[in-house]
Amino acid sequence: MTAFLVGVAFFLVANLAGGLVRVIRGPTQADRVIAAQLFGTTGVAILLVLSVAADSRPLMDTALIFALLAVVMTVVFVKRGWVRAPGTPTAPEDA
Amino acid sequence: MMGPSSSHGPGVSSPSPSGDAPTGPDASSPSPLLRDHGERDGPPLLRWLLGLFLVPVGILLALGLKGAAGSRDPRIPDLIAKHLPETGVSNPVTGVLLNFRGYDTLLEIAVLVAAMVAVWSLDRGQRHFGLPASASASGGAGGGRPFLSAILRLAVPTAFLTAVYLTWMGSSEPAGAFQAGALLAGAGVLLSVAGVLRPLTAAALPVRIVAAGGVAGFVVTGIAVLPFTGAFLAYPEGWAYPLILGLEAALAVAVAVILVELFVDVPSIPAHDAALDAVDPYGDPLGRALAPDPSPADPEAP
Amino acid sequence: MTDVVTTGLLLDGLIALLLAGLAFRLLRTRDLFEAIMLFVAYGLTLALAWIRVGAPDIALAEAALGAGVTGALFLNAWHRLAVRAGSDDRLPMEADP
Amino acid sequence: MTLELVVDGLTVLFLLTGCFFFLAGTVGLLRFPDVYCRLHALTKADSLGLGFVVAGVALQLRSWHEVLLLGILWFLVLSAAATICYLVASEALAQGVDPVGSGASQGQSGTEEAP
Repeated sequence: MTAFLVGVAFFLVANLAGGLVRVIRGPTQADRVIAAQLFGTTGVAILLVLSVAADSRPLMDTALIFALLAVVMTVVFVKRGWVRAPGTPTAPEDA
Repeated sequence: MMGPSSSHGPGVSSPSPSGDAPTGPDASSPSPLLRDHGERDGPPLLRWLLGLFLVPVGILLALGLKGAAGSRDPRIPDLIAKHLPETGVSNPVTGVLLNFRGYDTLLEIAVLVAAMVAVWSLDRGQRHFGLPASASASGGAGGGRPFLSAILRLAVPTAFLTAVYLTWMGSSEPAGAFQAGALLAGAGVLLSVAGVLRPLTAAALPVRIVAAGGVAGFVVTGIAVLPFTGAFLAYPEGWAYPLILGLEAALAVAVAVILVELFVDVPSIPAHDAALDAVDPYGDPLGRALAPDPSPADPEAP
Repeated sequence: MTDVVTTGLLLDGLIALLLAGLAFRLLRTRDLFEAIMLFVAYGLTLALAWIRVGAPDIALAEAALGAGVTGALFLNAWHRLAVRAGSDDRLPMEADP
Repeated sequence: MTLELVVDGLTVLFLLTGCFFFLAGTVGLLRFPDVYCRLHALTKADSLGLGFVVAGVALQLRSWHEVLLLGILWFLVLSAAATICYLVASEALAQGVDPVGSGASQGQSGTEEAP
């Protein structure tokens, strides 16, 4: 069972690596921020799975903090991340 | 839903054909920091030499790290385990940080206070309390306000509860004041960025008291136990647990306040104030912040 | 039992690779906003790494401070730079030749 | 004994389903054409995947406190996802990011200005 749980965690980390591509490619800032958000959501899942695998309660608290901070990050982005500068890319380009 | 888009009009949605998209926006970006094209890089030869130089440095570091990993004193874990009951807590990390090595934590919080004072010295004393008029211009809060306040109502109390829980559990589980303080600061940042709460400037006495409270609590406790135990920060028997818990609570609040103070300039960002730029930036900003605000109720920045 | 060890090693290796990739891209990119987002992702991944080496307190601190508060601080500074760049002001660093 | 086996089996099932939705979310994030579609991938698929993971994990817990904590956690993530999706999408629209199908994908963007 533990091996299976760690395997699930492995799969989810591999998922994160996939999401990394979207952080790098963008093209808009919103794309990057939702990809970073993916790190938060998937991180919560990974921590929960690992907390059962390691039978460790503090990991669950860490998961709660991940969830809370994902909110902080994104709200800060929505309020601060957009700038109407002439250089801001606005159109979605085909990825 | 359609509010934000209609208020800005179609002119904002600058159409850019996908052909020039990768290079077009870059070319017009005036700030070298936001996106540069490498004009400020050194000559290629120099960069290659630097890279070559870094290879032996990396190898040296790796070797040093390998050596350091083995040289840890093997008696330390046993020593900690043996004396843990005396610390009044059951989490070895908290025991070390707040009992065996209390002065270490004292210096940590002192560094944070120093950082906060440094940020205060950069604050140009612009104080428009309340929500800046231009906040919605950059954040588009008009459309999202009910949603934003809903998530604030959910996340902020949860963060607060979790912070209390983390402080409380710090004595027995891996958690503690710094983590709780950081989480509390996250809630504070959320509130200040959303425009609900304005971080108080250096002028606010309560902020000064709370921020200094962490250091002060440590020093006062450390000196107060001197007559009983004869050593700085050596807690008397039986008093360790309540003292540590009290110090942790003061630390958590102090860390949170200090971290939120790093955002002291947040609400004034969109309202870039040319008049303040004209003021000599090296001339006693704290003193100016202490002086009465010339127009405290004026929400509009020039 | 060895199953668990092998899978755990695979997981650790993948996290290490992800960290190295994130760090490399973070240093190489010329887009400041992308760098900030990578920094946040790096902080969250590093918290996972701390969990794997059995240091949940540091993982907690890394997630809360490294990813949350520092990321917000960077975004804030980025916003300030971008607003100034968008206006006609010269940047502070360009003021003196 | 058999009960434990059933519970373990359910956990495996839930976790695998959760993994599937996470995979779907990542594939959507990578393959969907614009921000608005990608928001669906992130907020719907991942939230559902997390729900399955929470269910699978909750079956393995021994105390009700922890199950309650997990429930709160999932609720928080769900509400955060809903809010974030709305905020990001409305901001993107306000910033002039054209949704696919509104003209941008038909060769030209900004159909309003086209004669």
